[in-house]
Amino acid sequence: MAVPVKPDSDRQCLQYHSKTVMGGCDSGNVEPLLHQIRHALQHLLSSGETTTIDLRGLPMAAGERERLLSFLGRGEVSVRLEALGRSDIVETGFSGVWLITHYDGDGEIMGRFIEITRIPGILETGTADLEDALASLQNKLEQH
Amino acid sequence: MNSGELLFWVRGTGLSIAVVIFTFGMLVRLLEIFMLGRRRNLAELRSNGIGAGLRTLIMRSIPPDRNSMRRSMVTVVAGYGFHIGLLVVIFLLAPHIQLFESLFGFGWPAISTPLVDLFAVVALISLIVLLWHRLTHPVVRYLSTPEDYLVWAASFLPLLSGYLAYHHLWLPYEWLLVTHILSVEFMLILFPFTKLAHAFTLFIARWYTGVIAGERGVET
Amino acid sequence: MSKATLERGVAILKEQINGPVAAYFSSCVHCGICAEACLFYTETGDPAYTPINKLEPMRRLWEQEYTLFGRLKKAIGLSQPVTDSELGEWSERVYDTCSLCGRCSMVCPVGNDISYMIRRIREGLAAAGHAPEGLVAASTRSVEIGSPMGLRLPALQAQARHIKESTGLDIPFDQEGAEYLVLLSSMEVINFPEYLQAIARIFKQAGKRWTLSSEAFEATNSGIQIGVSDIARELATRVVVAAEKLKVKTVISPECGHAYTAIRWEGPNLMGRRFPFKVQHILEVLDELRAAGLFKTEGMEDTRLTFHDPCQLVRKGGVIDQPRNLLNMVASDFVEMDDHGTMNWCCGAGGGVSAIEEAAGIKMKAFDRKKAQLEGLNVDTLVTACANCRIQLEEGLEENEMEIPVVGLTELLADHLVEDDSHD
Amino acid sequence: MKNDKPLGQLLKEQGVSRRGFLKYCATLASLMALPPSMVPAIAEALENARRPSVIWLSFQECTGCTESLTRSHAPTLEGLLFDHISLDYHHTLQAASGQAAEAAREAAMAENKDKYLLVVDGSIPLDNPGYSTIAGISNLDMLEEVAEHAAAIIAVGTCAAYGGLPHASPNPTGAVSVTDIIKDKPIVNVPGCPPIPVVISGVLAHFLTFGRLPDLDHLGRPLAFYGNNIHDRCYRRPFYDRGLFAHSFDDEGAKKGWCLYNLGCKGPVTYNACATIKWNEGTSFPIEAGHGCLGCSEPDFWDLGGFYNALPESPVDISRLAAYGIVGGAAAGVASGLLNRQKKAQATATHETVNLSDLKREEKS
Repeated sequence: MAVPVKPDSDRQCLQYHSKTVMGGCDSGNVEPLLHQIRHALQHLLSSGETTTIDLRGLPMAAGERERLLSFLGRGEVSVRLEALGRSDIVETGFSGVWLITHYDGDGEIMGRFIEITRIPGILETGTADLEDALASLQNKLEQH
Repeated sequence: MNSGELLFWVRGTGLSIAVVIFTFGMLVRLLEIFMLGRRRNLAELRSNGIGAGLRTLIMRSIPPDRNSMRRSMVTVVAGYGFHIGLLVVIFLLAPHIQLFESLFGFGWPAISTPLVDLFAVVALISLIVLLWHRLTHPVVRYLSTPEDYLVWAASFLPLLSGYLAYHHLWLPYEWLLVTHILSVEFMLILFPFTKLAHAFTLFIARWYTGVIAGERGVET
Repeated sequence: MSKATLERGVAILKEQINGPVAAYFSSCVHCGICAEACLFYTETGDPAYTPINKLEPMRRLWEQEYTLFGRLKKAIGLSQPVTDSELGEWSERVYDTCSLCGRCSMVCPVGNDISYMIRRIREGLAAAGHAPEGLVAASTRSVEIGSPMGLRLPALQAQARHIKESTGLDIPFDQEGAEYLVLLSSMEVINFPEYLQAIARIFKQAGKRWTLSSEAFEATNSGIQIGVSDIARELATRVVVAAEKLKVKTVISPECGHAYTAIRWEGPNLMGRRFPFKVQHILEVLDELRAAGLFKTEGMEDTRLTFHDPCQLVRKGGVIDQPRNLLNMVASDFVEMDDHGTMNWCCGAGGGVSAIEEAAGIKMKAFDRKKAQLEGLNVDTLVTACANCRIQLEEGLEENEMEIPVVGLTELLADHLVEDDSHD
Repeated sequence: MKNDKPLGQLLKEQGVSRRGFLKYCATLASLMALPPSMVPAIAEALENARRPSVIWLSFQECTGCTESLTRSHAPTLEGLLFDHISLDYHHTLQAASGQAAEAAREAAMAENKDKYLLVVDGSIPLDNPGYSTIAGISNLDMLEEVAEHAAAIIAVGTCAAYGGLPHASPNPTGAVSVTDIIKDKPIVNVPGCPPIPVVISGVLAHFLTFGRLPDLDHLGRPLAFYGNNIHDRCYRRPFYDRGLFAHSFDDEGAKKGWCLYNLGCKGPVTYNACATIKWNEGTSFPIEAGHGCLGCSEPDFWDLGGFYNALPESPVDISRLAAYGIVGGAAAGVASGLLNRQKKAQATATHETVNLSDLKREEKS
């Protein structure tokens, strides 16, 4: 995953602050976010309801997002979607915590979400697509 | 007038009016006191009174003894809370220091804003206690004039609006900032004409009292 | 013949307002702390007796006459002029319920010397004819007879003869070149003749030459209490003239509070000149003699005793350590009251209050403060150094059925004096 | 130009899959600062939405706003959006010119009467209509004409929203904002110099999705983007709270990335989304680049006391005024003091000695 890292600002921040679990210059948003993820996991287990967190709405200092991602780490599932540009759907080191990154055709990030779910909704095949698929398969078989 | 224009006005024209009235008025008041003067004491003095004057200048900031303090506990504790809180907020909050720096050409280090915030809360609570005391204590209620309540409000408003502005409560920040600066200007304008002037004249009062007593060999 | 009028009172108040007064009025924040230091408030709970409130007419006059903004306020009718009836109403607050004890001046957080101003507002009230009758009468006797209690010289001479007869001690009159001119308060002469005898004995032991003046033996000064500087000056002048005539080195103020203030601190300022002699309180003189080893005592009082500081000596006079030094010579069980020294509570009768008949009731009410102080202390004897305090203390104790004898410190010392006849 | 097919169908025809559409809706929701839980509702609304006609008028402006929008063009989200609106008139972007262009505008107006969106950038001069004209038509006339049958108006950029740079003192052209002229249409202001591109598209997307303008603040700005001030969302805010400030652009504080408040940052009084959305595809924003916020999304930001004066600083020379006050006060104080002394001296001079007899009052009969 090509995440642009800004080592310079990152280093500067780390040098002067060591306040949070992540260690580093921050907006103070990372730790609460991690706790929010923990609560969402609990909620998923107990009620089955999923949670989506939009990372765009959270102010983060340079380097902070990178530290968040490295904290979450990478798990065993990694899916690449090609629809209106690339999308990466990756299960983090914590099962059920997914990181979804949407890119546009130029490879610029359009949106980044953390989803706490058994399987991200966007991966499920929609009913309309199933119907189309059925029709299309039938059509192909009939042509044979 | 939108908030930006109003903010510009209070920071410029408004502040100008307030500062001119404040400096003009305070200087008139101080000169009026100094020019009335005090006749030379012809009695054989026990001391020239200067040491005693300086001592009283400082020592009057604390009650003379435990019993006196106990008798006026509410006023003493809330009085300290208010004055210390107010002084910390005025002189140790970063944006205020910035203002002083732009006025005097020099500044000093600020303390952490959340800490200043705590002092602001202390000052606000103290003021509320003092108002309650003024409304309920027979002596203070008896002494109180409309001016006392006006001055209370003039002291409370800058603190409250500053506190709300910092926490982004109630109104948009810039409106609170406008309210805050306006209320400070209101206070500056009231300053020379009300008991707010005590912030300056109390030093003259303490000095005179200390000197008068010191000449007689009494420590006050 | 001129008469008291509002106009004269206001004119005199204008004279009385000076820099300190202006600074004090500018600084008051109406906090009410001064009330808690005033026994006329603490014992009655009447907020009108709050010390700073006793100055309201003078405050308004200051604002209207001596501040730019006050003049504007007055011009547009925001500030009402001082009226005659207002001054009349304030008379009780300024005279009956203020003993000029100065305790409020000690606690004011902005440092206002409130009693300094009460002394001054009395000038205006007196000139406007609102001084209490009792004080007017005392002043009249002082000026016309020479003593506020109407005591004349023959009575004093009779007492001197009596001392000579009972002790063989000479009471010197009009001795030119004596070191000390001793002043008396008529209260002492009438109620506590032991005082005169005591100093005669002590001076004899100390080998000091002293004298009384037949022209000016009275130390008290009603002019100070009523607040008429012109009368105070006249009374002080008598003492100064006598002292200069007798060429004494030191004038001794007796066991009295305001007499000391009158001659020691106000005298030179009233007369507009320095004195060629020193003025000392008797306790100051005795403490000097003690320090120089000029008189000795024997035996100790073994009863538990405490000392009541006369306000004018501690807060207005700076005589604080001397009585304690002297008491330690003769007392083995000396205890201090909870509030003592510069923070002592007034007996309730100073500043002319004892001369005001209308104040008789409130004066006794004010004594409750002293009573409370004494109750916690369990003492057998109460010592003081002011005849006026002493009378109030005795009356108060009797009224409250407390059997504590009150003695003057000078007499107590004389009781333990080592008398060595070789001085004869 | 007219196209009545719903958006969902149009996208499908272009080969946009269901997943692609969902992704599009998710990013739209994010763009409009709507909670991710709203995505299904957005998807449904968009599927059935029809592309609107847009007429874009540029008055006294610098093209910066259009630049801002096109910098981030196809095939980004903005591109996608503009593919699906019908931009019928934009004299900078359109190929047509002269009479053909004006004809296109009039045609679009006629075809989509009361349904088209009007986007305006630039302020309108009122002093002399000749200051700015298009095809001989004054800006004021053109705005009034096009606005009359617009469904809604989007004032893009601080010039259109609040008068902008042309309105700056002394405002030589008498420039005013759209809201100063048009009073009877829903108007949304998207201020900024220039505005963040995704904010422009976000507002368009909102209109597309919900068929109405988003919720606005007291200055007519969409709350979704202008609801927070820069200061509150700034990553340097912790330094402010700790009292750590840069005092010049090259001091230790500046190097350490401390708060720029003292260097004139207007973040605390500026409402915009720069600190969260950032610029250049989310790369950075002025404060992150080491320069304080100028407050460009606020009315009259250039006239408010200087970009490099810290907020509490007064735009006037208070020290000098204080000196005047002191000098005047000294003069008046001495005068009053002398008057007082004279009054007191007079009272003393006329003092009649108070005798015993004076203590008695003349009894009034």
